[in-house]
Amino acid sequence: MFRLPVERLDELFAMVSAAQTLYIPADGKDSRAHYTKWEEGIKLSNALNTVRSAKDFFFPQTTNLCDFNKKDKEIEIIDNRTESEDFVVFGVRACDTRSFTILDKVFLVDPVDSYYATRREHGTVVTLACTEPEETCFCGVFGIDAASPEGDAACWIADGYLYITANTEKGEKFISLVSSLLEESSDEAVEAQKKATAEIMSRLPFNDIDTSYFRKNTLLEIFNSDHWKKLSEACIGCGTCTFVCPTCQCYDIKDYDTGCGIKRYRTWDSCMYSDFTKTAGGNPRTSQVERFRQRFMHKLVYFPDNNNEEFGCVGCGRCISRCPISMNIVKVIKTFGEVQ
Amino acid sequence: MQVNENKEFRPLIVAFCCNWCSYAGADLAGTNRMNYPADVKIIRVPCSCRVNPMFILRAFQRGADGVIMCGCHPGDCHYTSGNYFARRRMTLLFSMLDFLGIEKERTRVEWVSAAEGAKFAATMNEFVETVTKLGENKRLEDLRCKKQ
Amino acid sequence: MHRIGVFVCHCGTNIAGTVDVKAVAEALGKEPGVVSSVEYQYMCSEAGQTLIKDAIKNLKLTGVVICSCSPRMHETTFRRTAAAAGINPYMVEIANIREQCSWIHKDKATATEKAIILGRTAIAKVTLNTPLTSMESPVTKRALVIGGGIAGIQTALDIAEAGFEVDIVEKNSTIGGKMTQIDKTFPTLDCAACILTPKMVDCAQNEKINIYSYSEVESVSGFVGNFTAKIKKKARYVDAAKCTGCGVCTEKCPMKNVPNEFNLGMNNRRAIYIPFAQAVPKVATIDADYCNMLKKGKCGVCAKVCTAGAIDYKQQDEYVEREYGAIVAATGYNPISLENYDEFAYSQSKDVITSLEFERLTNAAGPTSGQLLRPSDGQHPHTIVFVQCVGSRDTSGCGKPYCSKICCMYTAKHAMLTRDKYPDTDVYVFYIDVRTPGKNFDEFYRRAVEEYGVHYIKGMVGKVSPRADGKLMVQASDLIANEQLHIEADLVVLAAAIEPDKSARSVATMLTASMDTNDFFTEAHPKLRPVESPTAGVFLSGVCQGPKDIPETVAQASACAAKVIGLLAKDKLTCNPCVAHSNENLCNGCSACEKVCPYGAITYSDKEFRMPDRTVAIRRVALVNPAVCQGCGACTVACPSGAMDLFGFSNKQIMAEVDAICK
Amino acid sequence: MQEAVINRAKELLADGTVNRVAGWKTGEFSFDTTPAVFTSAEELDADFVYNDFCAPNLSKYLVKESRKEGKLLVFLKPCDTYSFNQLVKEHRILRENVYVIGVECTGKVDAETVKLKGIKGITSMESDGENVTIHTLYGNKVLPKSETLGTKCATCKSKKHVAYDELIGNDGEVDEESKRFEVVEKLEAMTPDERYEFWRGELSRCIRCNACRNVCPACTCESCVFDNPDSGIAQKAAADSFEENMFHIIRAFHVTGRCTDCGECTRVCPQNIPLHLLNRKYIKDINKFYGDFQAGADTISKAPLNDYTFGDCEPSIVYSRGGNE
Amino acid sequence: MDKREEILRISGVDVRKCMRCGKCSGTCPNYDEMEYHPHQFVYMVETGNIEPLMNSKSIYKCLSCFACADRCPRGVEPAKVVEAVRLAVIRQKGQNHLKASQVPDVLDEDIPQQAFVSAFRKYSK
Repeated sequence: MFRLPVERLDELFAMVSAAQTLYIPADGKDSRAHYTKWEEGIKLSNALNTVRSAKDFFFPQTTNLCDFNKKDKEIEIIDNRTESEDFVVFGVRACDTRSFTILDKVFLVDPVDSYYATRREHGTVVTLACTEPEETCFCGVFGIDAASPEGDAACWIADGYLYITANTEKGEKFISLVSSLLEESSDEAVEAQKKATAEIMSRLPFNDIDTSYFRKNTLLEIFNSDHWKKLSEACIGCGTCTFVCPTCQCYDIKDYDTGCGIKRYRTWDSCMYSDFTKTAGGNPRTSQVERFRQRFMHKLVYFPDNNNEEFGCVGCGRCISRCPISMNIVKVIKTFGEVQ
Repeated sequence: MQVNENKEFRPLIVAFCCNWCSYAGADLAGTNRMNYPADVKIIRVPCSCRVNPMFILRAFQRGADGVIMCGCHPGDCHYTSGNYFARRRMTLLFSMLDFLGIEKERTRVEWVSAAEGAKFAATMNEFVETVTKLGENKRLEDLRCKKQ
Repeated sequence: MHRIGVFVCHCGTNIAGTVDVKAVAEALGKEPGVVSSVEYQYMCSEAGQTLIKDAIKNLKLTGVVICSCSPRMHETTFRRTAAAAGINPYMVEIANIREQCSWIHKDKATATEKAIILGRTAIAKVTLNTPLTSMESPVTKRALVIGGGIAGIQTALDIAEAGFEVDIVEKNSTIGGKMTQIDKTFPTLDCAACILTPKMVDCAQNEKINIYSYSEVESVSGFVGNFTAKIKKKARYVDAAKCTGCGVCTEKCPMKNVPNEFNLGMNNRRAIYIPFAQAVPKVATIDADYCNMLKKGKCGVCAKVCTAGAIDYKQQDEYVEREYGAIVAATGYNPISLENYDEFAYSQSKDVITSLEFERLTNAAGPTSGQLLRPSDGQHPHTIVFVQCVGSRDTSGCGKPYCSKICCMYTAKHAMLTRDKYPDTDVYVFYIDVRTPGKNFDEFYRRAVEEYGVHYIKGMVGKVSPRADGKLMVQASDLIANEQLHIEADLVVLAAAIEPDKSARSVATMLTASMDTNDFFTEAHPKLRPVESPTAGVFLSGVCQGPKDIPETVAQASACAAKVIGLLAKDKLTCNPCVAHSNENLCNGCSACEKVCPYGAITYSDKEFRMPDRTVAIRRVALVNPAVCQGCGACTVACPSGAMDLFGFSNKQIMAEVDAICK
Repeated sequence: MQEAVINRAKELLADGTVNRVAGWKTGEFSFDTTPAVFTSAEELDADFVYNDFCAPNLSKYLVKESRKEGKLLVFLKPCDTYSFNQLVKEHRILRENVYVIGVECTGKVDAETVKLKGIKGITSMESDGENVTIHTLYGNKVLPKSETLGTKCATCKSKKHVAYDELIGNDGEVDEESKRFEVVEKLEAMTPDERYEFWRGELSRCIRCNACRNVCPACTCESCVFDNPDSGIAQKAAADSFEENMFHIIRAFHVTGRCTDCGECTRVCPQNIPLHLLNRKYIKDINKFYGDFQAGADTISKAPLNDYTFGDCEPSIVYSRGGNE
Repeated sequence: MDKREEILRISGVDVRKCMRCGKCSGTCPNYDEMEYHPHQFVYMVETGNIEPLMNSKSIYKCLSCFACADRCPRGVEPAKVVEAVRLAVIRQKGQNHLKASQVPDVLDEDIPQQAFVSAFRKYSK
């Protein structure tokens, strides 16, 4: 465990950004936290979490996959990928950190998504422990400890110091990059903070929601449940929940004719949209109930079925505070849980 | 946007002209051999009320530096009321562009009758000059559509 | 796959002088879809057209782009050429490289570059063109004329003359309109009745003309060539077929105190009446508001005296539905109400009258049998003041902002006739301007001044105060003498502004014909199509379109008839195929398109749809009638969902043109 | 209030006037309410709420609901009634299938506004109409209700119900003094460069989640042009700044003269973009250019873009405007 | 500012709307007392011939009854023009034509209420 006084955080950021691009959560003009490229004067936000999740760094909302150009009768394919530079994301919370593991299970299994893989390779994730969780947090339900985040390196801010420890090789590299600023330290303050945070976590309203229903009952039983209709009734079919979600990974591929060639894009898509998975033959999910069900079945049933019982949710709570009509995964889990 | 060899900026202007008055006015300008810059390219529409704000945005996206819409004088519309609707639509569209901080001088509506060849040429000369002064359209461009 | 042929015209040196036509043809030949690109001296010549036709046939072209003069010049020519070669005429696009390129640019390089871009734009458009077929609709060979005044009568007579059937719908019990109330006509001073009544009789006797008197149009549906109108024949409690018009009932009816509207309430008639001697049809009508039999069930005198047995107290409103190919609005006018003009004391004194009342006072069939007598005491007036522009040219909100056009002339007529018949009378006319544009009009006015000694005073009357002795004190300014005048008058005549008849508004709504802010019908084009309304198949006759005097009304009525005949003479109507069409799957049924359509071409219907979720839903969707739509495209922009599009100028086509220009 | 509302709903259900009730349902927290349809007295008793947290506008749901079997009872706040009227005018709601009860509204508390005051971990809130008591994981706090209102309520245009079959509570007045155009005026007073910077800053945050569009009662298209690959402007996520601008310009334009200024777009935006300012700009322009017009105030007037007068101002009015107009 | 502008601004009247019908002067109850009549006020202001109006007693002779304004078919409101000229004169002199306290002395008993009120309007700034 190393530490440096919080006042010297800017020095640390400056040193990192001299070598690599550094992103930290900083308050925007809208007084909310957004990941921002660090430069002189950018301050670390006090907010618990950013509006958008950290998945953007590895799986951005739009990716220009390739271009096509027509030359006479030939079609030329242009791979316009530039080799990703190394970058550091600082201040990622435990929940978002876990989301990378979930995304890895989608994009890094065969066939490997090379766009995602490159970004993962080049990115170092430096996490920051939570001290003041929000009422919407329920990461604990998925076995995440907000006070001891994973990531390449983990940080705690306690008693005026930033404590840091490496979890991986990349993390060690990061520490050695800034080692001149750090001093060795004991982990007493960190341990104390972990205890305090754990106490708050235990008081969180969603700390004890029970997800076991989704593992005990069969897929078809859940799929055919009457609850979906009632739950989805108010859903307006927007993509807010999916776009702020750190684990939603669906995308669409679109070609765009710029007038001087075709650009092929990968863009996030939302299973809540009426045109999601729309094909020439129509749309397999024709109503909002089905679309709504798909999202939660995916997170709570299909994903764990295929990935060693691991749920596709990290409990970050973004969808809870952002849903226009206040319908969310917790309500879904609770509704089904009540049946037991 | 077009840049010729000596890098002098030439704007790209899209002009929507209604078939009955302004397009005929543009023809008359030609018949009378009145000069205006080749930067202006005309699209014929049946009536100014056919011009969808979408078309104007599209032109800017694709690299136009100025868009002008010409129609019959109010009261003279071939379809009696088309230009009245167009007038309201364009007023509000331009107002919104201005509200978003996009140079308002890049858009224009001008009423040109079939007899006003001279007015058509003068309007185009003046509009090209205005847009040339403004320079390249930066605020409403789509970088992807830039010519390599 | 498209097979497009490009044809670049030299137009002698008109194009080739400034545009390198070879380079243009070569460049355009490389565009996607283009299989042939050639240039030629004169594309519009016989040889040029043959070149195009051969290429279409030999190369199996699907689309043709011609780079030449303006499409306004030769689009039709080249469309015909394409059709002759066996492809759809709407698969032709013209790039205007003469009027909009070679003639305005001097530098050859610039002009050539622009010509290529214009050609490329036309190619981009033609690849999205779809074959269009002109629709045809049949024409019902019968016309409906709404309003039976001189305008309606003249229009009907002219249409009937051409051999088509015409129905006149008149809301009053006789046709004839305002002209029946007028005494003499300017500038010839012939008697109105003498020239009008023969025409009324002609109408009645013409086999092709059918008069629905005492009737109103209830509703109209359909479109040009195919209208259906529902006509309400109001109950007149007299069987028109039996009534001989003998008039005995109108003399025996005991209800004597019904204000006679024909004489503007200046005398009374009975509850059963024939408005005037020459009425057409000459059929009695019972006024249900005054008839004791209808109100209280007591009386029945008219039934007793009627030898023809025509009285039918149980008669009901009757409805007739008929089909028409064309409809003429001839709804006419009325003088405005003068209640806003307190200063002229119209409602305070019986001796302040309107010009139309003055007509009745001088008419032999009027309440005074043609004697000019003061309504209050029946005395001969010695000083008469005429006030012009009462309510006309008034933007203060009390009156009408427009000039009523006829007042100057009829006032001169009144003044002249008064001086002629009663030389001992002093006649003053207060005017703002005297407007006499018309054949022999100014001469007529000058005669009133010079030969008849009418006092024309430039200035306006400010106030009329009735005095206890019956005199009217007229306070006015004489702007030329710059003094205020105080005239003791016996009679004051107000030239009230005229306004469209109140019924015109509902007629316009039924016909989806537009009106201006003054409720005059709007013409299709103010200069070039003055007797047509913007709604196809609806025509305008008389004052309903704007103030007019009798000669002008008759001229317009005949012009209107000519337009109607032109339409009815056709067996089928060919419609412009570049019309709007709605994609029902996208339509919200919000009515935005309908509100901006100047032709009423859009209707709505509830249709059953199979929804994506396999349910069946009933949705309100728009439907464009291609026979009525003129293709302006207003609806396409009003439609938020993009359901409305225009054939020939579709969203995609125009955007493709934008893209091609900006490429 | 809530009790009166529930009782009346039960009565109307019981006497068969309606067969279902649209209202709000309490959520996991006292301050998160979800629109819901209730079909029985039991359901109403269990879940129905009407309090200072019922912000969602229910009128858009009626587009679908009014086409279902039987009559539906809906509770509408004053601002919702404008949306309702507008939708009736556009034939989107079948008026005869809806029984409208107007409910009094004194402004709704917005959790986002409270959180912006630095209050974290809110577990519940209560409002007594004057003050809002906020319970958090880190202690309690009391704020005057006026400080907790969302944007839509802080600049409320009218507390008058413009459409209803009956009212519960008092009917208010149109607020002629409403300061709703203040921010628009502030922006208008800026230089074009400042305005450009401002809007880039705001619109660049847009994630195209379509929440604004999908919640908007004016956006009820069967298929939005942005979802229709045939429209030529369809897009899923903005690939560059042009597409960000384009979506919002076109959307604002499509709802011009139809937007009732209900403020839902800004309320639901997960990125807190003040989208309502675009719509208000149009409302302000329309009022100024074509005379005062309030969309949804009635069901017959022509929308300003579907109407004209001969003497309308020319588009050049935009060039002649100075900074402070 | 030139006098014409000043008068137009004070009165808020668009003198160009006048169509020279003379109804204002035909209406004026105090016509004979006035050197310049209502229609002349409008015309002279329009042509910029303002000095004679300012030096004329007519501006005080006007009864401010507003009959001309009410009757004007073009909504020109000549009374406002007269009043504006009067105000221009009073402002130029920097003093009221009469002090408000003097007004009762110059009035007789039979004067209509309206005239009494307009006297205050007329004679003071």
